[in-house]
Amino acid sequence: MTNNEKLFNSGILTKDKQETLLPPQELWENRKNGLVVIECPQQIPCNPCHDSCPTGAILPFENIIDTPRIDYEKCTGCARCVARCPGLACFVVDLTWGEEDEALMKLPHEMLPLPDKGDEVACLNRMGEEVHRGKVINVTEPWKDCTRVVHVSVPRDMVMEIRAVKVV
Amino acid sequence: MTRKMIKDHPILNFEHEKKKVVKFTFDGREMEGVEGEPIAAALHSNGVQIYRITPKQERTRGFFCAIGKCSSCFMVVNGVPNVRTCVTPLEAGMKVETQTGMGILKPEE
Amino acid sequence: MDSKKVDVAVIGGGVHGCSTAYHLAQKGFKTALFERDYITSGSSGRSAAGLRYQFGTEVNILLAQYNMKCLKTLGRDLNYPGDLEYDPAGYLWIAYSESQLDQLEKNVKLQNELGTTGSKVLNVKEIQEVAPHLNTEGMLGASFNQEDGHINPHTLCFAYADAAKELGVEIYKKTSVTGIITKNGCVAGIHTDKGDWEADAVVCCAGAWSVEAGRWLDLDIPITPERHQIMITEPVERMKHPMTLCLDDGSYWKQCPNGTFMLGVGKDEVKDTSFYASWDYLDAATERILPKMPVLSGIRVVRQWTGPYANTPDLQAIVGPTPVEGFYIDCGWSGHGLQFAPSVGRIMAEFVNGEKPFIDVSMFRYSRFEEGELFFEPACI
Amino acid sequence: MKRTDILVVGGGPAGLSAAIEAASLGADVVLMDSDLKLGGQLIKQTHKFFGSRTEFAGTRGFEIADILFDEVEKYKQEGKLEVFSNTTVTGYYKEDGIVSYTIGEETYDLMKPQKIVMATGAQEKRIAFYNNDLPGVYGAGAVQTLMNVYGIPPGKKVLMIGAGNIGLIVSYQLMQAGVKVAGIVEAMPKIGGYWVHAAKVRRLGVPIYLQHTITEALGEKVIEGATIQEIDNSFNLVGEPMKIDCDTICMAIGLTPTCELLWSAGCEMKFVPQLCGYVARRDAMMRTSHPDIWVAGDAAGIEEASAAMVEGRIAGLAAAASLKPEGCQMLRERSADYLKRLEHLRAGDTGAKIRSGLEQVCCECWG
Repeated sequence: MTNNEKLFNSGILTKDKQETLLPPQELWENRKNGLVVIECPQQIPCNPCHDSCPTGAILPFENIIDTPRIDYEKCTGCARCVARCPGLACFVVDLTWGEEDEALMKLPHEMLPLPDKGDEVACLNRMGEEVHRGKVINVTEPWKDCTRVVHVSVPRDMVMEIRAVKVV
Repeated sequence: MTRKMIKDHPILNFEHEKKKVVKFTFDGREMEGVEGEPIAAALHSNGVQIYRITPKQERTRGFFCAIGKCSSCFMVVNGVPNVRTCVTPLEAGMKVETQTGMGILKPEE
Repeated sequence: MDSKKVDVAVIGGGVHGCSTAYHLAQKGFKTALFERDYITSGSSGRSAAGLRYQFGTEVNILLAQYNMKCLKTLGRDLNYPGDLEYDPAGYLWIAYSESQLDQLEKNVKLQNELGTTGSKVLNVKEIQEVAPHLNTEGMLGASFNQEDGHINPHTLCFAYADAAKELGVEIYKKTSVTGIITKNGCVAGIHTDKGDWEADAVVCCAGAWSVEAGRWLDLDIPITPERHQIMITEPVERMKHPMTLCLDDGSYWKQCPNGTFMLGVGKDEVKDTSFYASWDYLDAATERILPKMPVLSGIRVVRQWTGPYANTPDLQAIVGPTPVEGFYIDCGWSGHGLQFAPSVGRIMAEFVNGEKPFIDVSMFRYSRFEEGELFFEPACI
Repeated sequence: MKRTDILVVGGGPAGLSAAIEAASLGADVVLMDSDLKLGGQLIKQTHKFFGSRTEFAGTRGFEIADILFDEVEKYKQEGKLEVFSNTTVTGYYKEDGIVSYTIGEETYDLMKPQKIVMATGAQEKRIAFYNNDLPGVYGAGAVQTLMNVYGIPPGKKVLMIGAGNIGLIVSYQLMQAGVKVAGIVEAMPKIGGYWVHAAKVRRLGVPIYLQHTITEALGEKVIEGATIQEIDNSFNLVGEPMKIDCDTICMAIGLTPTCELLWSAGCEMKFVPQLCGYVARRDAMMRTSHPDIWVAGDAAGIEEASAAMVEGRIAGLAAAASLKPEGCQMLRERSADYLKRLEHLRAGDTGAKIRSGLEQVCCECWG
């Protein structure tokens, strides 16, 4: 088993598996509010992301075990899927936000303590390592069901690295 | 001793303050617990982990399955041995004791 | 179908089958044992597993003396690594009527005469000493022997089976015997669902299921299966209490070495080999036992099971040869057979070997029913 | 003796669904559960469920339980459903179809139902390691009961054994309850649960030790740590033992169906490793070989709660339909949708194991 396989088998999305998940670069760079990145590589019986999508960007499932397919043209970066996905596998990345080297990430959050707007929080990679300190721009609760979406500023070159925040 | 409780939770609201707290004794020590919760849970919140000592090898045993199936949490409650404390509700004034061995049948009064 | 050859085929993996196979192998017979399910799956493993000196007829008392002597050290003698849980907690037969007490006195007298010195008659005060938890109200007296007791029926059976295997006995589990092959009116082998075996003799130790084997040879083995049930409680610390039996109402109860109490009552039961328990048994058992043993009133019953008795018209066994040459039977023990495995296993091997049995068991002969010479044993429940 | 049309044994997701479905068809239903609270494992689940909208996907387990409780309440009000909690069914007596039960420690009674749905759930498996009986070694269900039902922390730092869905989910729940998770130990070279559940705990810094096993729980009277060690593809220990600092060891090895009553009833049983133990043979409508007994949920084979709820619906429907003259047609009509949902839930790679297990115990019809 290669190192990458080992990591993937323990729940880490390795680099070699990330590329297919990326939105079209040009659209991504220009879409205000961002586009969704869904890290759901395994066929499981689940479709709430589609059900929760108000614009139809997450396409209907022919079979419930399909992995999600996205029409990025329709994605508005609303992050309703981020808050609904049972696997917390949806993330919105807004490359238009802030300065040239900045981006905004909308990440699901279900842990205490809850971050507040303006807080500086630790940004964690897929292994849970702190790789950055980012600023909380906003915290929303789209479905009023205790799953928060934390909007956090991150360096643009780390949007495919950061996947969670932790209040420090 | 203060009971160990989960106060804040991102999803659940236990409303501990709304629950009726009653007193009971464990091996003679007075403790508090929530009326109606399993005896085993009340003990755990008071930091008690050892519920019985096995008959042959004198091993310590505590909570395990929490659904009344495994026999690990047998204790003497109000003088009655082999009570499954994980599914027996706590009542005010209960006398809960560590069970050593298989429990002793007491003659009917 | 390919055929294999043995000297003797034993039908039934209960304690009598295993003991018989062991004794046959000791005599040099090439023996195979066939069990349709697993070892002890029939009545043996479901037995109350009482062991006692206290019987009321000469033959049973003599056999019991040999059984009890063997059982005391059997585990060691058979090199069995497990625990047979031999437990001499005593047997107490309690009487509430003059006639019962009278019978118990007669039994003890006969036992004493035949050399069973440990048996005695107790008055109520003496009963309280040996069984302090008993409510003696209404009791007239009892018979008692401290050396009577209990054994684990499973390990007992495994000990014989393992020892038999060690001596070369082939044990076929999950193998149903489906017929008996005869040649010129003599036994020549058996059919099973796994093939045929040639055999010069067949010993049937199939308990309540023996009737079917008899039918293959046109023998009418007069056994009526009768369901019996047992309840077992949670374990509690051992207390001083012997196995207690009441002939007046057919109840018995004892504490096993692991602390559990075993509760039994004889009641009107279905006449089949069903393994299913009945819902009214708890009431039947508690109604009769709790007044006599009030300390058990709060104890939890954790399990209930059934096992068929193999009842004969006189409730005594059928042991020995049959009109079909080479076909021997050891069955019909009517509920007290487990403890007879040491003596009767040996006797069956002696029969097959053409020897005179070391204890005369002719009163258990198959032909007694035809001859109208039924044989009654007063100390059975 | 008390009588009822349908007795449902077990008030978890399958049993609740069966009772509601049967009551909705007008049957008189009694629901018995051995726990103090109804809901089985559902009330302990704080994560959102998978599946589709019909199985309440995207809703948290305990909230799904609340939805089912509301329905139970409705049928209770209508007098169609009676609930006995803290009630253990202790026996099924085949010859008369009578059931014995105890309520708490005191009451023992008998009941004669016409039909029974066995939704008795499952119990935790254990594995052998030194000191596996010490207080502090808890089943995953017990850990969830303590922290998610009664709000009591099971410990300060937990080592999780098993990276199936339960091990992964409970690890996440522990962190939500403010308890540290020292790591997740998994014997296989791959997590057994959904990949997304693993990703959730990994990004919060929890290590998953694949191809490792626990070799010893440390401590004299209670847990004071653990040692784990790497194993090879044949499960032989390799490498050096590693000490893990923890005060609780949570066993999420897996579950095995609770099937004693099915055995007592003489239902045809089969050992099916893919369904995690002995299960009853059944037809597509969940009827066992005993014509009056249906089975549903984990008792019918270990699977997700979503499937358990659908199976419960089918069993409740079929049991109630069997009491009606026009039952056959009703069953056909109403079950089609349920069967389709089950098919969806069991599709794909993650459902392959279940599908191969079910092939071994399902027959079209008992005929």
